[in-house]
Amino acid sequence: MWHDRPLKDGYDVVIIGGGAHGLACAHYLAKEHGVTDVAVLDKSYIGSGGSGRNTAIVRSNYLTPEGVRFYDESVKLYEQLAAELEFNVMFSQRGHLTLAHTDGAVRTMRRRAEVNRLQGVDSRLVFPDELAHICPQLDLSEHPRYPIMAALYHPPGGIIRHDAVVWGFANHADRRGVHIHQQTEVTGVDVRDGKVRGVETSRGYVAAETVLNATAGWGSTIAAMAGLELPIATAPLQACVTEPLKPFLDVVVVSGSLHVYVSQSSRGELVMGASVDPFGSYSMNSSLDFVEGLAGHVLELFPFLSKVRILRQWAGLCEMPPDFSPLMGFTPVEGFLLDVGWGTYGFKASPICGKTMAELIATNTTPDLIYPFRLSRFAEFDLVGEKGAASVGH
Amino acid sequence: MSDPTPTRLPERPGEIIDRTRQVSFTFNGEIYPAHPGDTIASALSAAGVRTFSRSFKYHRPRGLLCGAGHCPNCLVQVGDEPNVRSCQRAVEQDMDVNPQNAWPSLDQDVMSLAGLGDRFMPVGFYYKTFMKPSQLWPHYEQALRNAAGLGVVDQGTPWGAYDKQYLHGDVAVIGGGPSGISAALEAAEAGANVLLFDNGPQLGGHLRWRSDSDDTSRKDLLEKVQSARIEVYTDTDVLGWYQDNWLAAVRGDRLFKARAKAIVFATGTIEVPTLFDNNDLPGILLGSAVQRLLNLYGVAPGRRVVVVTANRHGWDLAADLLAAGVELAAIVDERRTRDHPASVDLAAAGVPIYNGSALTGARGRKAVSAAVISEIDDSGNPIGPGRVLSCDTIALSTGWEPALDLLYTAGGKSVYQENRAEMSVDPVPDGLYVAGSANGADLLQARVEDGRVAGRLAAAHLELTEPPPQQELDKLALELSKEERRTSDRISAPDGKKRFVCFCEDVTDVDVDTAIAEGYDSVELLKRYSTISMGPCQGKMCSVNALRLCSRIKGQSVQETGRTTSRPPTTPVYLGVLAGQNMEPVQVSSIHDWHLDRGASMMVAGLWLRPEHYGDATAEVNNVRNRVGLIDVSPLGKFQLTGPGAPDLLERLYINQWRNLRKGRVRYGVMCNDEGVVLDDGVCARVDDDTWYLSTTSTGAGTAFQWIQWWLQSGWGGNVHLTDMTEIYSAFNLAGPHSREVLRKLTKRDLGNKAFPYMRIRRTRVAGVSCRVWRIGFTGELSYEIHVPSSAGLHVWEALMEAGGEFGIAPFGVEAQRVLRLEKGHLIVGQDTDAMSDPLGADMAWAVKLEKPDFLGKRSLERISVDGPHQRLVGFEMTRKHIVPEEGLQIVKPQENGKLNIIGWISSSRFSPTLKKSIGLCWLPSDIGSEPGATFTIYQDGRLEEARVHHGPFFDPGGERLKS
Amino acid sequence: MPESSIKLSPLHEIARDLEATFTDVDHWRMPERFAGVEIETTSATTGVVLFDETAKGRIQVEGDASDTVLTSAFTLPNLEVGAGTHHDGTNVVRLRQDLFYLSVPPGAEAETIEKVRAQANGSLVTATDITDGRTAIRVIGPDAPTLMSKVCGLDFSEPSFPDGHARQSSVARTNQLIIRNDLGGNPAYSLVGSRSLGAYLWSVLMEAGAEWDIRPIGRSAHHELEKSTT
Amino acid sequence: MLVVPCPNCGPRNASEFRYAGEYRPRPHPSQDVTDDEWATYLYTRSNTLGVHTEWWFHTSGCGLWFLAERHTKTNAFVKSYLWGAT
Repeated sequence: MWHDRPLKDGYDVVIIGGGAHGLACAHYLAKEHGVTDVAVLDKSYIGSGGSGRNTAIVRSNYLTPEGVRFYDESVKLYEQLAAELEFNVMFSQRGHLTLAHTDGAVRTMRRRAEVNRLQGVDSRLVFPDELAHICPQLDLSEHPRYPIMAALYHPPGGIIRHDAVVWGFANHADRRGVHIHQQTEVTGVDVRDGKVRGVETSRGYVAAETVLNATAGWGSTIAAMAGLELPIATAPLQACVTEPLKPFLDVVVVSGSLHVYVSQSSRGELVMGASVDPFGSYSMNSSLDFVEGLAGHVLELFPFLSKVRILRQWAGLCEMPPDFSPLMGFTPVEGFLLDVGWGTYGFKASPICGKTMAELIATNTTPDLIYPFRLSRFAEFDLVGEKGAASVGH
Repeated sequence: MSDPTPTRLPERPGEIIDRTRQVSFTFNGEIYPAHPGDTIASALSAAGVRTFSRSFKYHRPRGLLCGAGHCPNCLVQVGDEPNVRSCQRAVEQDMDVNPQNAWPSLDQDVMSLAGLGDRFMPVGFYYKTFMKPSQLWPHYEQALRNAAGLGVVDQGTPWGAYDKQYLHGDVAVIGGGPSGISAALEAAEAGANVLLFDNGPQLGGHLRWRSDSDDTSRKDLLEKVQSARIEVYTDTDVLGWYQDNWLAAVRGDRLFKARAKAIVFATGTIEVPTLFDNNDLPGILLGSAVQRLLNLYGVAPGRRVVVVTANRHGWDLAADLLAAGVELAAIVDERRTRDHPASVDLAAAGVPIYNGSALTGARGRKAVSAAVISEIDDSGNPIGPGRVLSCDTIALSTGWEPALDLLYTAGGKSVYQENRAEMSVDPVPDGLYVAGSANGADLLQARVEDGRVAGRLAAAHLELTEPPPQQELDKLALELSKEERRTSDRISAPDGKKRFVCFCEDVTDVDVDTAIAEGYDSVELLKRYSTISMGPCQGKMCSVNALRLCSRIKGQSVQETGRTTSRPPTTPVYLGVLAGQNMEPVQVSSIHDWHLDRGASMMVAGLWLRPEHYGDATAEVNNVRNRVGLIDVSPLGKFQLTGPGAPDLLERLYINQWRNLRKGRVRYGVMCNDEGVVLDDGVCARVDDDTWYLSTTSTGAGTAFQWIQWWLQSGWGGNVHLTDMTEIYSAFNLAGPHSREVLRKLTKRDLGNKAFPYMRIRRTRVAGVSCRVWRIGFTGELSYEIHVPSSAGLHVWEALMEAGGEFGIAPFGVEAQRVLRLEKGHLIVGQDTDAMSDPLGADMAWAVKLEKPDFLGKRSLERISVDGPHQRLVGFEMTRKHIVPEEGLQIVKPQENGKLNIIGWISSSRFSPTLKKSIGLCWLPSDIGSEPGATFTIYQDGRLEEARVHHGPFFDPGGERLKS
Repeated sequence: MPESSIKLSPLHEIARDLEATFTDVDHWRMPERFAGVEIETTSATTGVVLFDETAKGRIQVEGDASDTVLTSAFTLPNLEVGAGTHHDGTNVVRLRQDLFYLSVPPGAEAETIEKVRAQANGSLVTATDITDGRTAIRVIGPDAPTLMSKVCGLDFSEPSFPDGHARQSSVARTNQLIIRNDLGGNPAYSLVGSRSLGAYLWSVLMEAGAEWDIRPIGRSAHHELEKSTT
Repeated sequence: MLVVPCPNCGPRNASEFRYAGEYRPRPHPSQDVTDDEWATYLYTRSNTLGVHTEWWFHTSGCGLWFLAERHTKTNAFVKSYLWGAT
């Protein structure tokens, strides 16, 4: 477990954001680079932000080669994270389906299947005859308004106990000397002649030559403290859960055109989500139209769920970049680093983000794996191709 | 089943069952009787059944506890419906009710052995085990999953019929108890339109089953409601408050969505169980549950009852039981004094009264057999030896928690009132008011007065009346503060015995202690780690005790410890109700039925349904190439620009030039955004000096209209109007060598090349109907696109089909059109282009007029044109003619190390029946793409297929057929 | 325009399947009656009915000067946004400062457009015949406001949506112009929207109105109700 | 459900509208705009926590585009107006 430590007046590295990304970075800094004079600051409890609010889906079947390579590394790390952290993160690789309901979506799924295959990621296009075995609960008839035409089947995809990932990284980072400070809000970033010197917090000034902004939803507000504006817009992402049911749904089901996610947790609840809210906001209120729209689309896929009850709905914040890919690494302010812009796909990248950001901090060079996600790509007009898939499918 | 002895009592005043009639239903395979008005729970209780279900983790037997639909203990399966709260579901004839989560049977549940091993399943058990060896984790996981969940989903359940209704009111009152009714009456009195919601079958709240009030007050309030301007919604649960006073409420299969300008929360209270050893045994009920059984259904909770209390409600209950002839083993009150009026009769009846005492444990294996009580010191800790009282029922009436979840989600801040040991909200957001027992009022008169004041304040907020004078508010506040305390905050310190804090998730006080010691010491971390309050009751039964326990263990105040976030819904709600009536819009053309009659196979195209083919797409292609075909392209986006400002607007929106286009002429155009990405393309015609008529792709029509309106309404709109004509014209494309001969039979206009050349538009009367006819051709054949006023669509289409009979006319669908356009090398925006494609790369470089002063995308296209696009969209042919690579396949370049580098992808690909070989479009690096004949390899099913670059149309490159 | 009526409403096949008898109205073939005038008028005055009102001329007039042009073309009172007027078969509704919607008796479209253009004198006013792009379903009866509140989020109570007024909003997730014009003392709302969505909207309204035994009415029943209004 | 104040139709449920992000005026074409400035216009967002100006389109209503000032945490609207009519 992690302990309450005294807040020193300076550290080598300060990580803003005690979620899975920030804690993973602290873990790998200590474990792989021996950098332990590290403080992870969170304004609330660890895992209170995006890490505690996502629908915990893990997959790597993206569109671009650089996207697929990156997320595939993350899945591989997740596969032995339980052993590495001595904490059962309950990574349940039960298969992941992305449904296509239009000919355009089928084309995009095949594009992703082919790119995945060429990157050695197990992911292929399946049609209703095979879908009937993979997920017999789906309504594969012609009856729905948007009949299911095909799906991208990705066996290594699945779900994970997201809080356990946060706690596992926190335990290990703490054990290696990293300081985890909860209820410690960063209120200012001290930048003098182009270099970061430290941060103002609700518990006083903390000096540091390296400050990593690893927040979800608050990337812009923290970056603004360092005088930077970023290419991201914050929007709420909602989810909900049903009453616990005897397990019947094994695979994770995502529908591109209907914008809905469904998976059954290890406790028997159906965990469901959709796309980001229709308008940008920092509010984490739930909305009725979210759960209404979601219910209609879930019943299109599984009509027999009409008497299953929603138990709770919640919301988190996410940041949407123009090319559906994160902002990682160096910024014009020396020492002020980014691991933000994670849209709706941040949690599944936590281990590999921690690992690559730790390497970047320790070696002061950008690892190849995350070079495509550099902030400067926008001014270089070299955006990541994930945008291509987004405009057509989801 | 233990010997069930019926506990139905003789008729009770105010009971809501019809004793003259009898229904029957099955539970756990056995038939049970019931009266109409009985709930499943009341009928089973009347038959002496005590165990309803098995708990989630330890599979312990669970029976009725709250009687109000809050706790998980009475959840049952009713037919195909899981997780039904049997205390809220009325019995229907032949209902098939079954216990949940019990295997092999409710009585003998093997999994309850898990309960014996609780030493092996402490809090966070799952996280600390099953990590190694990781290969075995999937097998452990399967075992854990099989033990998970409560109810069973029946995959044959029909979707069912549900619907929704919007409601609008000035003041919404949530809760139809005495305070809610008086708030509604006061607001209506002031002229407000009032919506009054109550989840009971009738208004009255606990006046219906609590005997502390004479029945006259209930009847009197109900009469006044009838006459007032109040819309009453009973059997209606308010699920949630959402932004801008948007309330969701459910009644049966209907979801109400209500907006109110002010809201009064008269939501009452939730009775809080107290902690003691074995506190989850069947036969342990909350006092309010006993009073409901007694006074609504005429059912005794058992034969020998111990009442445990810390307020007047316990004594009222004892008096009720006494009056109903139920044997009282004892009444145990934490407080030292016993000044309650009922104490005299109880003592007279020989009922043992233990003051200054508390319940420390219950005994029994499958149900309660005895209560263990002991005296307590001033801070509530037991002193001296316990006393065992044999009984079969324990009624707990030691405290209440105001039901404020809705108000918390509405932004109310929770403040713990030490003197009352209950939560309150302070400040309450503007326009929202809380009243009655939810506001801490306990005596009936105080609840009615508090409601009246809240109703007045709500009406005053809407300036319908004056707010109540200050001294009236002060008088009320004083009255409320003098009320006798009704809630004990006593909580026993964890000492190793098993006291259930959370009934849904089987979390004990020992688990809470352990979790806090392991570092999960904030209420939110404690909740996520122990899963306390994450079950079906969402904290109604456990959050108060968890909070008190957490505060006691950490030695801080309840306010410092804080609450976890409240979230909707307040009551679990069907997906079916949330979905409501199925409303998925469908757009169809004016000749939709003709297509269906003709046997067309329809495809989804945005919101439209369009014919994909009529049985044989290849035959349709050949028929267009050799004879004449007709396709319905009605979904095409069609817009009109009017006014002298049109040319300027077009010059700025499109990458190509328009100013010089003469009347009657047509030109192809491409629209980009400022990133230089292709948004849409289409043809545009100048039909008059100041009237332009442009088309867009069908999928892009809606977005194109909004896009153009955006620029037009933000500075580029000088003297020009944009009108959506998409649905005004149905559009039919007559294509093929005989198309002119067919059309000539239906119009007098000269269709020859001199009078009506290619890329022209003419106002033409076809089959007696005035249409706009374009001489354009996506298929590459001589063709006329006829835009017909939609009301005459069928008339003109049928006339064309009839006129074309002698020429072999046949309809063709989207699939044939895709082959025909591909044979001409035409791209489709959205298929061959995506959100990364610019016109320079997408084979439209000829259209990019950088010399124009300004157009959307110019700055980005200038940058791209400096060193040219990295990738280009070009045609390709396969070395092995018959191989057709699926669209989406990747183009790869083998590396020395054998790896395959992805350098491009196939966007369009078909076998061309006209050319007898496969053709397509693909994205390639510019160096390869710019070289006609250059070869590259496509990765298909694990092997590499060679292909060659091809520029320009595959068929009739000179375009003679179009101009024939 | 050839002699035989060739204009069809998008609800034509639905009416045919309901075995309606048809009549001709200025080249439109529209349902004359369904179950019978008696039954249809009774339902309209006791429950709720649907009437296919597609057979009307519809004009959209856009332009900053459109209010002055229209007031002189049709001697109209000054209309607030959302307000409308009725006289001799012409209904004018102001949708925006610069946008009006007119419905005229079937066949009067061209003449109306000419009248408007004649008054434009120099200012840019775009008068467009949108008849063929729209379908109109009139919801009539005492239960009409409640039926509407099942498919549209607007407040249909008297003060917020008085007779003669019009609102553009979402109905069953489609964009509709809702014009309230009571008929025979009964609330009545004309839903004017895209033609391609006509059949969908009709089916949603019929399903939502089932609880009041909703039924379609033909022109003769509609005529009876109109007579009792004046 | 959020209520959006349409300058023409009055307050309506947000489901009737399309949100189109924060207002970022387009650089006038005559300026010689550097790549950095152009990329900033295209991609950078102030993403303000507080009151900012944003675009809305009344899809199911009057078909007007309008600007609105809204607090991005409370979602409270300050005002809304047509372009050019601040």
